[in-house]
Amino acid sequence: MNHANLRPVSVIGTGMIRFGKHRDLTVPQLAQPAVREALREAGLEPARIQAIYAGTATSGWMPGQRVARDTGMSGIPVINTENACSSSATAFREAWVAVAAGLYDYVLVFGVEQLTKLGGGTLPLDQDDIEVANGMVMPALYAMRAQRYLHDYGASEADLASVAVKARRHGALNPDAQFRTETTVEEVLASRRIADPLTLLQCCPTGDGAAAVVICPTEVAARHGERPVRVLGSHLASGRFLPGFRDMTIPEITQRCSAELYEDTGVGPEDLDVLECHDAFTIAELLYYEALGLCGRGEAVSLLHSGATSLGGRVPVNPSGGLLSKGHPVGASGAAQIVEVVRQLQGRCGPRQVDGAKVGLTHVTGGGTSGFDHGACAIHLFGV
Amino acid sequence: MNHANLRPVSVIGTGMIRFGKHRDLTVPQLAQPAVREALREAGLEPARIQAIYAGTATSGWMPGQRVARDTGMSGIPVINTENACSSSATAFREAWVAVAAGLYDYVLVFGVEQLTKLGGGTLPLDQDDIEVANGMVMPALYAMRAQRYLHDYGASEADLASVAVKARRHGALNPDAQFRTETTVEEVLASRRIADPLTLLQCCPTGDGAAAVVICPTEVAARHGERPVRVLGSHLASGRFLPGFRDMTIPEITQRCSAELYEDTGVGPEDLDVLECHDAFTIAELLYYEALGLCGRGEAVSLLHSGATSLGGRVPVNPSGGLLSKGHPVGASGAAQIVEVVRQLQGRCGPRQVDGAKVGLTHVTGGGTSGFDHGACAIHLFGV
Amino acid sequence: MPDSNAAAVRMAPRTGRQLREGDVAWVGSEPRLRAARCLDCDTRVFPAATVCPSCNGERMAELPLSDTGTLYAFSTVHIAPAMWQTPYTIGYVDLPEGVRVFGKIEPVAGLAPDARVRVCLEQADDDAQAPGWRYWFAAA
Amino acid sequence: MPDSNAAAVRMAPRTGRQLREGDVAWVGSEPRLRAARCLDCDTRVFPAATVCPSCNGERMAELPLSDTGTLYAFSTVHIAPAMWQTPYTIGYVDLPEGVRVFGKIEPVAGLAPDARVRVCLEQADDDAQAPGWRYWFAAA
Ligand SMILES: [Zn+2]
Ligand SMILES: [Zn+2]
Repeated sequence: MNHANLRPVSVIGTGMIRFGKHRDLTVPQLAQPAVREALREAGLEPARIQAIYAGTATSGWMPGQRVARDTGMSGIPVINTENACSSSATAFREAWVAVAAGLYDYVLVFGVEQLTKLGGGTLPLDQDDIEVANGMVMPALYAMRAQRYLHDYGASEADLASVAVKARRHGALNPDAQFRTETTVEEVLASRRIADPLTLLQCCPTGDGAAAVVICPTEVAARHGERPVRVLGSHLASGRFLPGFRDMTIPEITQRCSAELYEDTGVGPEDLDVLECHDAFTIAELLYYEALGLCGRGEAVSLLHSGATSLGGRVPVNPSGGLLSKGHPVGASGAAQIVEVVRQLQGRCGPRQVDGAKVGLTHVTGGGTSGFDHGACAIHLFGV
Repeated sequence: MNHANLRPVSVIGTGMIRFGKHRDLTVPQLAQPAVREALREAGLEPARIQAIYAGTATSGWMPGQRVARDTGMSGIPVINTENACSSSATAFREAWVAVAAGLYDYVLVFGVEQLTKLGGGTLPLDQDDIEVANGMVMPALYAMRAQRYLHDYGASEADLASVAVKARRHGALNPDAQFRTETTVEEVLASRRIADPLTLLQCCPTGDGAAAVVICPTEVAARHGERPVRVLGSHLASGRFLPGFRDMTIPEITQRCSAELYEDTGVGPEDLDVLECHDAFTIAELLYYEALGLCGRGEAVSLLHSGATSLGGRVPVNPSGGLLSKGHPVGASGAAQIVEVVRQLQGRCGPRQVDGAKVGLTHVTGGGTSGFDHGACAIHLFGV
Repeated sequence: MPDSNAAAVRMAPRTGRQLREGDVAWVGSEPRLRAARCLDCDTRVFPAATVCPSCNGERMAELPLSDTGTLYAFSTVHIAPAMWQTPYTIGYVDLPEGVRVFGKIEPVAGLAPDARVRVCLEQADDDAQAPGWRYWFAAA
Repeated sequence: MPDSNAAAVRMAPRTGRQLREGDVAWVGSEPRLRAARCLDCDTRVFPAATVCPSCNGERMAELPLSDTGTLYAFSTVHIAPAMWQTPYTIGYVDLPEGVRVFGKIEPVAGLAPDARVRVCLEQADDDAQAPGWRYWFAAA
């Protein structure tokens, strides 16, 4: 990827609603408070926004326009993107390209999803896929990765549960989290079985939510808000077809996407002060520690137990509570990760603040397809 | 919009399948022949493609990845866009931005839709919209525009029907068209009533389809294929909220989007040799003649009857047969319009060729929302 | 015209979205459609919104709408989703307050663009939890 | 082991997508899962494809799969879409031809990663128009 002609871009406004079950709202009603908060933080009237990028997976026709309609931003280009769990991270990337290329100066990105409208249970998957047609569901895919990881590295179900305990400990400090109470390893293991060895409290909850950010060229960012956060890099990848006996405890797409981004930006995993990763299930966070380069193969459990990835540790992961505790309204999650990391770098996170955080990363992936690790992965780097 | 840093971009490959009812295929199976044809025309192995932009409205999770999976393009960034009828035109625009900005050199764009999977009838609309909740359907929206246009300008139902007759005359010459037989004014008016005054043959048919193009920087385009076609401009707009007693025979979004594009590029309606416009219903084509500046207010019927917009006339409109005859698989239509105009500018259209066409335009809009003309409009200009 | 009014009520088309109590304004003892007017930019919207769709302002005042207006355009629909009984007629009516309202029209005989039409309102209890109102248009 | 086989057949899990005739290869009189091998890059895929997902080549040869393999990982699912009766067990099995196949497992008692499993195949006529095959895994 050639960045020669691209302008530096910064985030100048963030907004989100508390994730949870909001059955009585419409999709635009979910998104509007987040959008209005992001505009307010950026100090911009709606009329200053020149384009909107909206990410969502299940919100029907033109969700971006339906939100714009009720927030005074009609007439401008609106691009709706879908990439499963990476939908709004993809929207952010497209917005970043447009601003970096000089097409627009002020762009709004938001993600929204209303999973309660789907009636609960596991997400509906593509029935043309042979694995789905034979009973695959997302929790089972992660459950098999977990089983194999435990088998290969001698980890225990209690180790898995410890990821959820950390997530809930962080989420308890986040007013925007769906779950705001702590839990214990015993409680996690005793919760309802979903797909062995994963129990209910090891799976991200079903919920609704929205998150938004406003970006602009770095050269004018200082005029807006108190502490703009620079976008250091943006990388998007799709899964690579891997025939044969691949190691399913290696998230190929995350490993490759992060390696390419580190190479592109010169920022390495050792430079990270804080990150939000795609902990849709407990095992996922452990696998992503390794794939993102925070530790070596088979070392994730030690890293977790060392406290390095907890608040107060060397590189806190998911200070927001992550998908496990903050919630995972699919299309909103990528934007919400960006909101969290930007606010961390701005030093605004109160009791869950990572002290002195200067460099942060957001990572979202997902979309199961037979023969692939995942359908999409988007990783963003931010710095102050 | 600032174009200072953007590289010129050209289309070097096109592909599409015949539109129609393909109930037995999956979405990837619909798209693959179009994608493979576009790659073949571009003379590129799949591994040369650096990113994919997929446009569709109703194809479920990550359609771009599902198509890429089976065509040897895994691993690269895939962006799925939705903008109702403008979905793949929006994908094309995003791809154009990325190539123009220098991120990628070879990018695939495709659109796909399988409307037969929805069970037929009018398209499902957003039930939160108060007009939809009170019985609005898309044909009725255009029917009311038609009624008012006939009332305001003294046109007749036979004038409307003449648009369909022209579309079917053109479509009869296009092997990729869903309808390939001619019709008459009498037959059009005698067909089943849909939403008065519109009859069945005045409404685009339900169908499935796919279309694809490959783009690259103009500086390397000459190495690929026989006659690359340059992208002269790309413009995307969303509807503007218009309270009060607006004139619904003026397609506000199309008028504004085309005016901005003409201003941006210095190309005017008098420069056009051929265009594909969004004739989802007969009245639409007449309204778009005026909105795109091919004639003045109230002059569309005269322009049609003069033969200027028929094959052999001054500025043939919808030589492919348009949505009325070629078909309108929503998300595929924008890309299919680009395929047609590119092939026209390459002089490859056989009996429906517009002689000596040098400049062409594609126009797609749609997405009904109360208080707005439409949700999105994308217009592209091409030249050789 | 109590008789023709009663007939119209009996023929009231079922609408998918009932108005809520808050969508109706009272002019004396008469119920009227309730729009909103932006105190900043004078935009008028129906149904009433709490945020102005033109200027994003939040100073919105109640605007009761007249009960007669002018038909802008209409269409009788023969093909529609299964939830609707076809044919039915829908149209846009321009009310003197500068607001165009969309709704069903019944009866439709003799109507043409620019005809005078009346706004009919009745209480609806389709949804026992949230009783509301139903409106439609008829020849004036 | 005709007895245990018969038991397994009776317990055959219903799968959402039956194999088609073309998904089964015959080794002598024995039906086997039919994969495909790319003659250009040696990629092997199940179900068989006509285009190679690795190199996009179209020279694909039939590759009958063995009827025993090694269990890579499995999970018993307790929450699933309504079309499935829970709990059920699914897993990945590695076959000697270098192909990993996903499917249901029954019975599941005593299984662990790296266990030897058997591929069971039976003719299915769930869909009278297109009779096909059903497969699942059982302990070897
Ligand atoms: Zn206002
Ligand atoms: Zn191959």
